[in-house]
Amino acid sequence: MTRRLGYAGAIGLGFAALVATATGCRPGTVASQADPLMQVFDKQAREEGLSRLETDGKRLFAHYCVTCHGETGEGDGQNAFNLDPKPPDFRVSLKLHQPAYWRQIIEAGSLAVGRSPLCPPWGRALASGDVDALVAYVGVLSRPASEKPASVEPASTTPASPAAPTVSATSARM
Amino acid sequence: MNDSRAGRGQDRNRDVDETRRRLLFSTGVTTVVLGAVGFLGATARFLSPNVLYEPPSRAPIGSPDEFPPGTVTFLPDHRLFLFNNPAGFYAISSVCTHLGCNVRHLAGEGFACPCHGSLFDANGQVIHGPAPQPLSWFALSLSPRGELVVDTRQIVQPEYRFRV
Amino acid sequence: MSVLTAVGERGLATWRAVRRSIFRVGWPRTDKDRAAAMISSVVLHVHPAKVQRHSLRASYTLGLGLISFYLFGVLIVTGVVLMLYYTPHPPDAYRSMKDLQFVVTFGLVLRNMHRWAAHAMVFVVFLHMCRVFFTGGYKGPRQFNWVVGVGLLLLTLGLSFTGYLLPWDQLAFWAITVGSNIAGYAPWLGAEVKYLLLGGNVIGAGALLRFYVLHCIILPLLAIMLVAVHFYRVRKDGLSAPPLPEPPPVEEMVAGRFPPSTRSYGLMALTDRPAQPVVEAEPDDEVLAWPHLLYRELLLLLVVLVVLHAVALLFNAPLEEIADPTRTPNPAKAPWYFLGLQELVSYSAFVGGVLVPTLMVLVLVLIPYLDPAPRGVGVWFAPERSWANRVFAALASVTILVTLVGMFFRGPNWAWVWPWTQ
Amino acid sequence: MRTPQRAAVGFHLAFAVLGVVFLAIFSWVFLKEYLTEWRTTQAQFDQLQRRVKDPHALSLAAPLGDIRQVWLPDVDRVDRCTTCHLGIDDPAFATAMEPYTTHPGTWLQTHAPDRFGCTICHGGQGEATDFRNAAHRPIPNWSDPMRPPELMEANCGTCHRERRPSQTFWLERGREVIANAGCIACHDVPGFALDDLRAPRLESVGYKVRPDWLRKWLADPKGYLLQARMPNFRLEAAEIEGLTAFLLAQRETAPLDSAGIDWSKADPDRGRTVFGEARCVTCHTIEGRGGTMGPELTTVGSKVGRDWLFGFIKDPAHDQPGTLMLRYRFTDEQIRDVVAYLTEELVDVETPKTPPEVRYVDPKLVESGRQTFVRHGCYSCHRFTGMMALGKIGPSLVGIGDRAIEPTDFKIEAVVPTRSNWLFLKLREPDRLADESRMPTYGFSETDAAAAVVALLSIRRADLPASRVTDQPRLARYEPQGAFGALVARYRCLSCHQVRGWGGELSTVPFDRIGSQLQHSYLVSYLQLPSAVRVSLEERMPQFHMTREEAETLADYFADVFVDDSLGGDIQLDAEAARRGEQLFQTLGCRGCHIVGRTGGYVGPDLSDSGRRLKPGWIEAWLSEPGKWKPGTLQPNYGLKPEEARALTAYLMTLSTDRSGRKP
Repeated sequence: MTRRLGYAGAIGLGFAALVATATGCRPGTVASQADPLMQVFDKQAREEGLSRLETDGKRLFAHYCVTCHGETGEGDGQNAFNLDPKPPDFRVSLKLHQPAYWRQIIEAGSLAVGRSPLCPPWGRALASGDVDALVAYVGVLSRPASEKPASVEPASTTPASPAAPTVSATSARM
Repeated sequence: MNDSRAGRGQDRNRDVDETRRRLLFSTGVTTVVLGAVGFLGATARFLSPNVLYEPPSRAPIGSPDEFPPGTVTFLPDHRLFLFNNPAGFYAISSVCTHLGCNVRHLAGEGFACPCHGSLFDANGQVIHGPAPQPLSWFALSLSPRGELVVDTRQIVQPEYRFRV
Repeated sequence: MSVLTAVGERGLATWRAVRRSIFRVGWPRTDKDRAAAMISSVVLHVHPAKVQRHSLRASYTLGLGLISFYLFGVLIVTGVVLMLYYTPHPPDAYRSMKDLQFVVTFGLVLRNMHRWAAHAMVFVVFLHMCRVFFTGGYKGPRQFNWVVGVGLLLLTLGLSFTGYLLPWDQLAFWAITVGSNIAGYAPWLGAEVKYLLLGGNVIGAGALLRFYVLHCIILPLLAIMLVAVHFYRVRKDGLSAPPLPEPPPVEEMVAGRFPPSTRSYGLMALTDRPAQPVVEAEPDDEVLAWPHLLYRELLLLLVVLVVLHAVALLFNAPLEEIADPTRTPNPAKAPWYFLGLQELVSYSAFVGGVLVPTLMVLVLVLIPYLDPAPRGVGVWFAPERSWANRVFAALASVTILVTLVGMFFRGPNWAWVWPWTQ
Repeated sequence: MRTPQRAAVGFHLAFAVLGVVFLAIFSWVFLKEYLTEWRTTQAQFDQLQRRVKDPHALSLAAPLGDIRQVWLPDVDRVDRCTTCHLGIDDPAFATAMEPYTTHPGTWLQTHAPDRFGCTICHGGQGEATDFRNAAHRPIPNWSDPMRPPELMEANCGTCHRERRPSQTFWLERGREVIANAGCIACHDVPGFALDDLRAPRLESVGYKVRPDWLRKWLADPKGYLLQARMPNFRLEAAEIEGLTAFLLAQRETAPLDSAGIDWSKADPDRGRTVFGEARCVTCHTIEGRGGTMGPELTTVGSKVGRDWLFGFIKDPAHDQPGTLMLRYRFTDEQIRDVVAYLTEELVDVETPKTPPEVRYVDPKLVESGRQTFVRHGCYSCHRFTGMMALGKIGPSLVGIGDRAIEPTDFKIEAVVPTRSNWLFLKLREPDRLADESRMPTYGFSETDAAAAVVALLSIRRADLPASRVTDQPRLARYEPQGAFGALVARYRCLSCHQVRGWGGELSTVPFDRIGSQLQHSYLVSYLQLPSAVRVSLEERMPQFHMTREEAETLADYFADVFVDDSLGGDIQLDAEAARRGEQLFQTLGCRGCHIVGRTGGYVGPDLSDSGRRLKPGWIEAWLSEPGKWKPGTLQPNYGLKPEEARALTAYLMTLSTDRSGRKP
């Protein structure tokens, strides 16, 4: 009697072993898989290295500002040689002031801060979000590619008080 | 002699055996009872839903100019009447405080409940019938996108007027 | 003081009267009480007052019938509770599954228990059938009970099959598509049955509703009724046990000596017999059901609950994407217990879909009538029934093997694949 | 020995042990339920909230301890993300760490969470209440894990179906790529129409092209011209022979006869000046310079026959009815010289001057060419008579954003089996996919292909209710009739200009209100002899050699029909205002962008002649609110007061180059 029970036990164990091996061997993790599309996006993001706000700023800068200020903001735009005074080189000029000063120029025009009237006011044409984007992107331009994003050091000179521009000064230059 | 000692030994064994038996049995029973109570508690907790698929109590009901001045609009899915008179907007619930039927608005006079005949005046106060309390008024506000928002959980006094 | 004690006594008396009215036999202290307690209780009278010691031994019955009953009980409880959150309309069905998984308190545990209990029940019922066969339980007075058992097996498969569709995810949808198409192969009424089963030609809202009603009302009711018959039979035919050394001739029944207890006591109320059992009674191969049988049942229940809870906590029931009739997963497999059939169907539709299932059911039903000789009852693999055992063992192993192949050795396009390479 | 009627102690022991184990496991169930991830997250948030917020704000804060849900029945979504992301629309948590930080940017103002939820943009599993199941990272059995910002733009595209949705770099670019590549020809692509398609009719190409050019072109279009719109069909040599024979046999309408032309007198130099004056470079590219609306002409001499070219320039619509090219009013001599210039100067040095002589063409070859033409679906772009009824050769792309991808769809090598990868490889390297691809190779750049994938992913199967979808308005076709219509058809004005959005995109001057902007007399002279108003632009108004009557018909129609009453008003312009205007002109630095006289910037139009060119009503309206008339214009809004605008208008009206062309 016990011998027969042995048979049943053997069969049962055999099946159990078969099931265990089959379920046990789940496939290991697949070799690292390529993701071609994400590589394109990462490459694009790395090349640009811009945040979303700065990318919007770049799009707006290309539309409104590049003709005078140039692609890299050095003031070498297509229309720059017609202008007197020439547009400043951002990598130098922007370091002297706070972003709030840049924002004031963008919104109220360069005339409002006592500089030449050649950079018109964009405050009414652009939404506040767009101005933020432009300020952010201009910040990027003020840092040459080599330099790591420098924290904006406090400006030495206080921004010039927006005194009413005297007519004679500008007409003489014209 | 031996028997007695053995006998007494057996008696002591039997007593020890008895207490151990009773102790184990009672632990078993208590755990099972606790398990059963736990299960009933769990089932009760399981039955009360954690999320509701119902329209939220705070919801936009449309922009102010959808409700021209001097009109009364019944909003079925929020179950309220929206009034726009010179003093401003105000919303009165259409749920009868007696047994929850939708009251009808009688132009100019007030509200009448079709189920058990409760009558309310223009401000929702009970005039006649079984309704225990007046109709409730809901707070109104303006969403950043310029839409009127009603909050059916925030009850306000009948003097409430919301000016846009 | 006396008022208090008086009130106390009356209170106690009424309490005792109330309790007595509920439990006719209090906590049994004497053998007679133990036997009376068994007979008088509506639940417990399923068991005879005294039971063969042999049939109590775990190695004999392995408690499989009882386990499947417990699983059935758990399924009913968790099933009813889950019904409160389930809507049998396709998009909402899947949403209620997600709600159960993420939002409903204890929802996930209950769903897991329901799922794993269902799978376990199908397997345990199969093992129980094998055990009954190998111990000759189908012989003698128990032939019809075996047939009822086969009925219960089919009902279990039906319950599991209909329940498989309810989550309405890809796994469910395509498993049932495959399963119902297998049914479609049956000649004459196959297509008709499939049409009625699905409430149409394709699995849609109609099919889900029909499966829901079958799964929650029709099949469980049938199952409960058959279980009742099954228990009644077990109670009347007595638990199968090996024959005693010298079975007394039948005509001696009247002489007041009770026959060897291959049968249990009749239902006639216990006459007031002497405290000591009848001297000529057989050597003590019988014990009172209370507490021995009940204790074993209680422990087994606890074991089942513990194991089930543990499994429900450790492993989540699968829930794939929502059913998409346009996209067939590769491979689309029927529920695991039908994979044997699907494997056969992949060889030849008629053989796998029609011939084998009908033959299996027929053979199963007719077994007790094909092999009526009352030999070798109550002993595992009794030599007297060696041929029957060998045939049945062969059939069972083939079924298990084919199911395992279907489960693990079939990959995309139903092609052969070694599981470890998957 | 009587069997003991009492159960053995072993049972009691087992009973007790099992009871305890059962209780332990049962309490584990409770624990697992009450120590869920989101409860601990909310507890941490509570501590953070107490630190960040003042007591008053705290009292207003919503109670914690339960699951928060946004239910959107119209798009059948349930989002429970805010159960953990508790500070998402609360500015107080701008600097808090994840998951409590406020949502960046202004997105939540335009997409309020209670109306949009989160997964409608981000993807992921909204129903989940724990990190892993919410599919922050891909998980099995959920096909829409959370998306990186670039792929999120595809979700923008599902609702924003206009061609250029704002702030979506990849989606906008992708839709442009799809429009230019002409996918609509072979596939049903929702949101794109057949008239985006530009491909020449081939019914009489037999007269046009030389066989040697045709073979080279069919073999590798982009080899001949990098920006070619035609993809490479990877044709075998036999197919190319067949197609060449079939195409050269197409001689349905003969070109206008040039028999009477005396080619010996043709002078390429005079041809070059006529070519320059006609501003052909506005639409055609030569050595990389010029517009891309027309075919590239660097080596046109070794591509087309001289007689065909003469007939085409004489009347382009005769050979290509739907062409965008206008019909100049050249004399035959002028055409002869231009053709001479084209066929002698603009040639490919290597190819022989005279095309190989085609002696006998085997009809079987022509028939096999026709079958190749049909098999590859060439009729999809090159609409061919007799093949109009044939269906689209490619599968419909409706619901491509929901297409299910199995790992078996990729060849064995390891690529993450996502839908976006499958689409990307389909466009870039179809041979890395399992099923053989019949799609021709378009040679998309990596970024173009990625952008196209984003645009394709935005096309979902489930149709959204109208309240959820924004789309650009259906442009009304504008086909003028009568004399004006004939002129517009002849000179193809709508190839560059637009009327209420309908037309080309080359010119920045729509006709909508041209009658109220430009003076009639200026229009008449300008149409006959256009002078560069914007010096810096490459694309300028071509010289049509239009007759005066034609110019006047056009100018009259403009003056009568394309007017805007709000600009009408006659304005008194006195010298005093003009003086103040001139002073304002200086202070505002208008000369930085506009030329007045000889100096000034190139950004805006030349104002030296605005007195004779513009109407005062328009100048004043334009200066006060440029953005209103032309959104996105570079003309700044100085916030001029009405009298300042009036003064500037007065000053500008004084500026004019009198008859002798002398500048002030």
